[in-house]
Amino acid sequence: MSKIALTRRNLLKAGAASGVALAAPMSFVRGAYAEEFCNMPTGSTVTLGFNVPQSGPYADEGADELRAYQLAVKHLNGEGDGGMLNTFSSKALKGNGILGKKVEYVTGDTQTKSDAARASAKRMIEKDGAIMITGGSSSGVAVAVQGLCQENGIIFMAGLTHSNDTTGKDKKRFGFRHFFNAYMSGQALGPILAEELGKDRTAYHLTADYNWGWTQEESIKNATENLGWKTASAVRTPLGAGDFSQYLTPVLNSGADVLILNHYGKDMVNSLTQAVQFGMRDKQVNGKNFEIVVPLFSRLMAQGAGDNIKGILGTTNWNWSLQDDASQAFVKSFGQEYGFPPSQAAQTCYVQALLYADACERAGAFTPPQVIEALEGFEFDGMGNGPTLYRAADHQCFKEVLVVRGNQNPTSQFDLLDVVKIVPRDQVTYDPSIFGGELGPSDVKKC
Amino acid sequence: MVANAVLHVADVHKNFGGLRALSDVDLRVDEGEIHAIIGPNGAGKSTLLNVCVGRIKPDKGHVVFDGEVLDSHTPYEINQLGVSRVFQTPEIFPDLSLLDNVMIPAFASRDGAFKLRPFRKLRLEGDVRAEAEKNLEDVGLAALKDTEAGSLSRGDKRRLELAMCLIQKPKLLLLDEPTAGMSRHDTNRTVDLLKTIKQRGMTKVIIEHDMHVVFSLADRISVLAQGRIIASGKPEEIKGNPVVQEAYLGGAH
Amino acid sequence: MDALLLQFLNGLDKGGAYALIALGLTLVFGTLGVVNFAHGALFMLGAFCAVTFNKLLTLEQVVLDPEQKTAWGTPLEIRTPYVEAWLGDFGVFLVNYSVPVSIIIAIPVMLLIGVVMERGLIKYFYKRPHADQILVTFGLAIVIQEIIKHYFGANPIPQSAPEIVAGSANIGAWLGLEGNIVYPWWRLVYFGFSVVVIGAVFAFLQFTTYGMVVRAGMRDSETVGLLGINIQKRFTVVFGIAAVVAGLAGVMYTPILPPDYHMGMDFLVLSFVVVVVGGMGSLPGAVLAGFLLGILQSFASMNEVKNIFPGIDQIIIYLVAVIILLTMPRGLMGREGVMEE
Amino acid sequence: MTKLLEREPIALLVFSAVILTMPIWLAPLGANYPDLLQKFAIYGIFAMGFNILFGLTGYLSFGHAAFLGVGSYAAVWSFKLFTMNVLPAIAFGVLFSGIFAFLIGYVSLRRSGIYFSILTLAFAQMCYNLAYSVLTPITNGETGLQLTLQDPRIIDRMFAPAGAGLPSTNFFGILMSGYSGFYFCAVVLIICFFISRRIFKSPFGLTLLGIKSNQNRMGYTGYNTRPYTQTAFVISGMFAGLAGSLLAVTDPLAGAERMQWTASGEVVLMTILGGVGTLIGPMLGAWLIKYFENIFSAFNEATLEQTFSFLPEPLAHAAVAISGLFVGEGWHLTLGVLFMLIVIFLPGGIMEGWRRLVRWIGGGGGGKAKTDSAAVAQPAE
Repeated sequence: MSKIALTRRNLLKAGAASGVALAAPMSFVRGAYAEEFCNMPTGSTVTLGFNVPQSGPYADEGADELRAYQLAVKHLNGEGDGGMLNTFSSKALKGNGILGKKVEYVTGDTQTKSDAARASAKRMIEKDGAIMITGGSSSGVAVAVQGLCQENGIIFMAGLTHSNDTTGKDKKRFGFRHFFNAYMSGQALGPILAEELGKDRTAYHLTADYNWGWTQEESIKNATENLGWKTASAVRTPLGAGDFSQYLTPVLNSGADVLILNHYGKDMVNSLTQAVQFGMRDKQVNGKNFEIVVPLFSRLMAQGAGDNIKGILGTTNWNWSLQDDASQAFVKSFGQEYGFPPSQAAQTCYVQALLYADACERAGAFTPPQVIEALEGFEFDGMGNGPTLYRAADHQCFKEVLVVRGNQNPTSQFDLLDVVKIVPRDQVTYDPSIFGGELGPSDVKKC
Repeated sequence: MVANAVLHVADVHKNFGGLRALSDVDLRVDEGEIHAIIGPNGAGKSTLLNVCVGRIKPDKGHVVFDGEVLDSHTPYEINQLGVSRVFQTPEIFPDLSLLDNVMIPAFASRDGAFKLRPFRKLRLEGDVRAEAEKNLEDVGLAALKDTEAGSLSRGDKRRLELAMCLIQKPKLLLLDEPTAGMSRHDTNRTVDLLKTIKQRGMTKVIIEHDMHVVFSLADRISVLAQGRIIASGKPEEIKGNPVVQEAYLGGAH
Repeated sequence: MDALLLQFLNGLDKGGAYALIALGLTLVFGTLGVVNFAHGALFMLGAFCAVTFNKLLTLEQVVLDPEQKTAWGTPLEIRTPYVEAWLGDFGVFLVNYSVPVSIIIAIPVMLLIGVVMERGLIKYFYKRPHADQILVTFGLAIVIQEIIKHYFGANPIPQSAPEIVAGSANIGAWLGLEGNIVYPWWRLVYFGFSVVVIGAVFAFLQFTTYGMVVRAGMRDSETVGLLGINIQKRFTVVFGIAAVVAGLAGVMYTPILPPDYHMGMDFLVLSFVVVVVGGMGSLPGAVLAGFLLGILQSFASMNEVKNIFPGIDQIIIYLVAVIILLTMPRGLMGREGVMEE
Repeated sequence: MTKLLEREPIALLVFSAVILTMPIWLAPLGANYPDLLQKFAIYGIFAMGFNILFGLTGYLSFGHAAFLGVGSYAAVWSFKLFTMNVLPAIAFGVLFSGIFAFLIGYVSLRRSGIYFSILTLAFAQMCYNLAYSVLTPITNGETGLQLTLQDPRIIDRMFAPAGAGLPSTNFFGILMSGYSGFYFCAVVLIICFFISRRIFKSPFGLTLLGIKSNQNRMGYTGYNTRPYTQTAFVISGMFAGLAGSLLAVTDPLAGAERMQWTASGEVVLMTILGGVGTLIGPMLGAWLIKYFENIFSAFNEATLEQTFSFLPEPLAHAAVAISGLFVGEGWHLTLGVLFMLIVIFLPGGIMEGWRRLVRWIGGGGGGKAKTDSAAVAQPAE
């Protein structure tokens, strides 16, 4: 057996040698010689890769993410008013770039498709020399790009991704998520639902038929059932169904008195709009007012749903109406730059960029394992979410979760969500082992 | 007698909706002869040919070709048995060169209905190419062999189709108005061509309006009117037949 | 029982939408023979007629109030819609009814768009291979989409139905049935509207001489051309009508589906499936197929059905399409020889 | 020159030289990084295979992405279950897509024209919808099928214990990422070019052209056309499966959206853009679309400002504003405009442009008419 292994090793060597020989003529194209790790910044600049959806249904969200990144780059390079750099508890960043190197960036379009997102990330790594990839507006993309980054030894700071899998089953050593997840939504939302709607409720789930939808359905179901709610039915709907009427009609006669929409983006806008048209907001079932709950909210979705969002409960990662200094500082500098307040996607992306830069500063190097070490278990504050922990076990941030309600009397087109409660971090913290998965190694890789 | 009949259309009936297209048609075509079918418009001539090539299945009766009953045969099987047809409106491959147009049927008669040899080089098929060029020459189109067939004149298309049929060396050649729409000059050339092929011993069935063509070519003539064969015989017999004159002059009006 | 009734209503409503979208497509695709991948974009443009009209109506006078500041420190903007300021109650009424009222605007606008599209582009592609038609209309669809995206963003823009039909109708009470049998008013309106539009298109083609010539031209444009009738002009009109029908379908759909720049593409494949299942070149076929697929899709989405065949609601439309096309060679009512090569 | 290219060894040599030197001559265009080069080769194969069906038989399949997806899934499963060596993965990818193509082709080819297109579309959409949702245990749904540390990888385990991280795909030790991955795909592309060229220039290919030109005539000429179209469909499906498995080879992830109708539509557009029925046109179309998708989408305001920094400031602002519409998030617009321009001014796609160029350079010499007709009869290279 060992003999075979030996010959195989030789074969490997020979193969690698011929591979090098093939690639050799190319080495003059990229000066990849003295690199200690992939895309080590050697000049006076460091390049970050902003991989956001620029086309497809989340293009507006992607545009907002990009705005936040551009703002973050400004602040990192010492331009502008500094935003949350002033409130951030870690004072390692000095406004002179990262480790004295000026921050530059490249952008790409994920199209909200795993293939396109990976192609775009690969371009940033292989062509543009990006040392870190960040962004994205869906969990499928986040998991796909995170896997790619793990293979290439590039750090990935996830953008908007809400599925438990990102830092659960599919977590990776090189991947980090600041955004909250479906499980935390359930934990945060459950008690408020019991408080607002009572414990004797029967829920009907409409769930987008893919990974994220399932994890959210499961999380919310568990959280509500623990409070004494019953679940009448959980129905899967095709992604992008457009018209949800055929799934909505059975709801009213199912005995349920709460409809939970595990949809995101366009699906959520459509299903909520149509549910309201079916008169669900003004019905009485089991002697109680029929209610609709949308566990994951965003301001852009609220804009799309218009008046229908009024009074609907849900959770969100962050909202610009928060009154803490950090949020105010961020809203101020974003609003002055672009003329309107940032979305939660913008906030999470801005924070992720800052956190990465800060970790490099604290580690004193760009070397990924050291940066990872600096991020793991990092405890910080002053980023708009209260005291926050980047947990080492699964690279998930633990922080306050906002339970919000669609604003009944908006004062402006952006004032769509009312914060009902800021759920403290302890209440949403969970045992990392419940979702399984393995982080994998943090080896240095060369490109 | 029976042994000599290459084609036997036996008691064929065909209705389209309520319209009777063919009734009790019984036709024998002997080996080597040129058999013309004439008749007024709508008499059922093209339907008869369609029945022979399997485009239409008869309601009743059979078509027997070369001893084989063609009840359940598809058009390509009938062609493989040795029946080729020139259509009334030329059916050629308009996007391909004349040479390709003629080579395709050549491959069909050589390789059968389906033969999978996707990597054989076309360049190595010298024999077929030479044969195709010869056939094009026979119909007087050799100079145009690299042009696209769709750009030919109607008369040339007809001649091309003839070459496509001839290269298959069919036992039976069905010609549906081979000279329709041709100038007098082209018609004569075609008649000459058909006469030369006659020496190859190919059996032919011709549908034709042009009596000049019919009487200069045909060995036997059948007259079809209102889906029935009203007369059949040698050209001179048909010429004087009062029933035929009635059908052409009286029956048509 | 009420579940079945409601699903049947859903089916009719969906079918109405499908039929309406497919009707316009079958006019240009099934009869003019143009593979129009920009049809979805026309549907979307219709929807954005409603959006634009609503935006115009709600154009706001912006006054900066230096006394008050926003959260990011700029002066607060005080906005008042011009229409309400100038027209008072009538302005409020207009805003409320902006979706149905925008039909009046959408008809000429879509007609113009259709005619310009046909005269400027499609006209040159009647005789070109289908492949070229696909490429040019797909390119056009992308361009239209991107223009809309540039001006309106990618996020859906909600449109509300007039208040009077915003809620739902208690159908159970009408029929004397127990239980919660309610159905949104607007969907009933949409169904009625689709029936009216379909009827109008049929009536136009059936009973006007103009329509008769068009129908004849669809079957055999050469012959009609020989008769000295300018069939080209009629084709332009047909294209215009198709654009109007698609646009109207879009306008009236906005309260159900908040429109975004991509909604056309989402309906494109579906509308092709409906047209082909109905049979190429058949207007009644397209309508029939629209309703058939709509109703089957509704029933397939019932939990009782999904429990037996998981995921059936995801594929029902395509499954039915396959079954119909395999059992009926030319779809439900297709004509021989139309786009069979 | 065209004459010389007609000869097989020379055509192959020139083609190979052009493909293998892509990293050099694409450098000025900014497209010389491994991932895009791999995509060029892979989508080249996909489009070339699609063209065997559409270009030769005229049957327009609107569901070819299904075979791409099946090939990817089969390859990733081979990586998960057996070995990280790419040969079995490619074999499985081609085999399974071939089986799928046989079945879908068998049913769909009962109809022709638009009815055929819609049948293939329906099958592909069913594959996509199911892969995204109900079949998640096999396809891992939205996230896409990925390698995990828990995969059995039976054959690899027989030789060596599992490492700490995820293993990489390899061809007997040569890693399939980066440039070596590109060269591997390039060699496969050259082989595919050879196969495709042979098919084009065989009696089989001529028969397929006959079917495209006049299927009716083929019947009366003695051809049983179904097995021919069926074979073309399967070959073309296997090309797609090969492309799909190569996608997995260079990047071991298979997502369901690879099977969506937009992906099927993309290969149709690539083929038409390049030139239907020409040997390398579809590949050029694929390159063009992939180039726009990857390079044009990458421009942002900062890069534009850099590009136009040589202009005086107001001019530079205007230039940035205008060009900004067409790049970055506006890259779709550029693509749409390009589609329209090409089809309006170059009916016949890029290859038509090439032909016109050759004719223009060759001047209006005596051979003009002849090469013209030859180009029509024998699809040019």
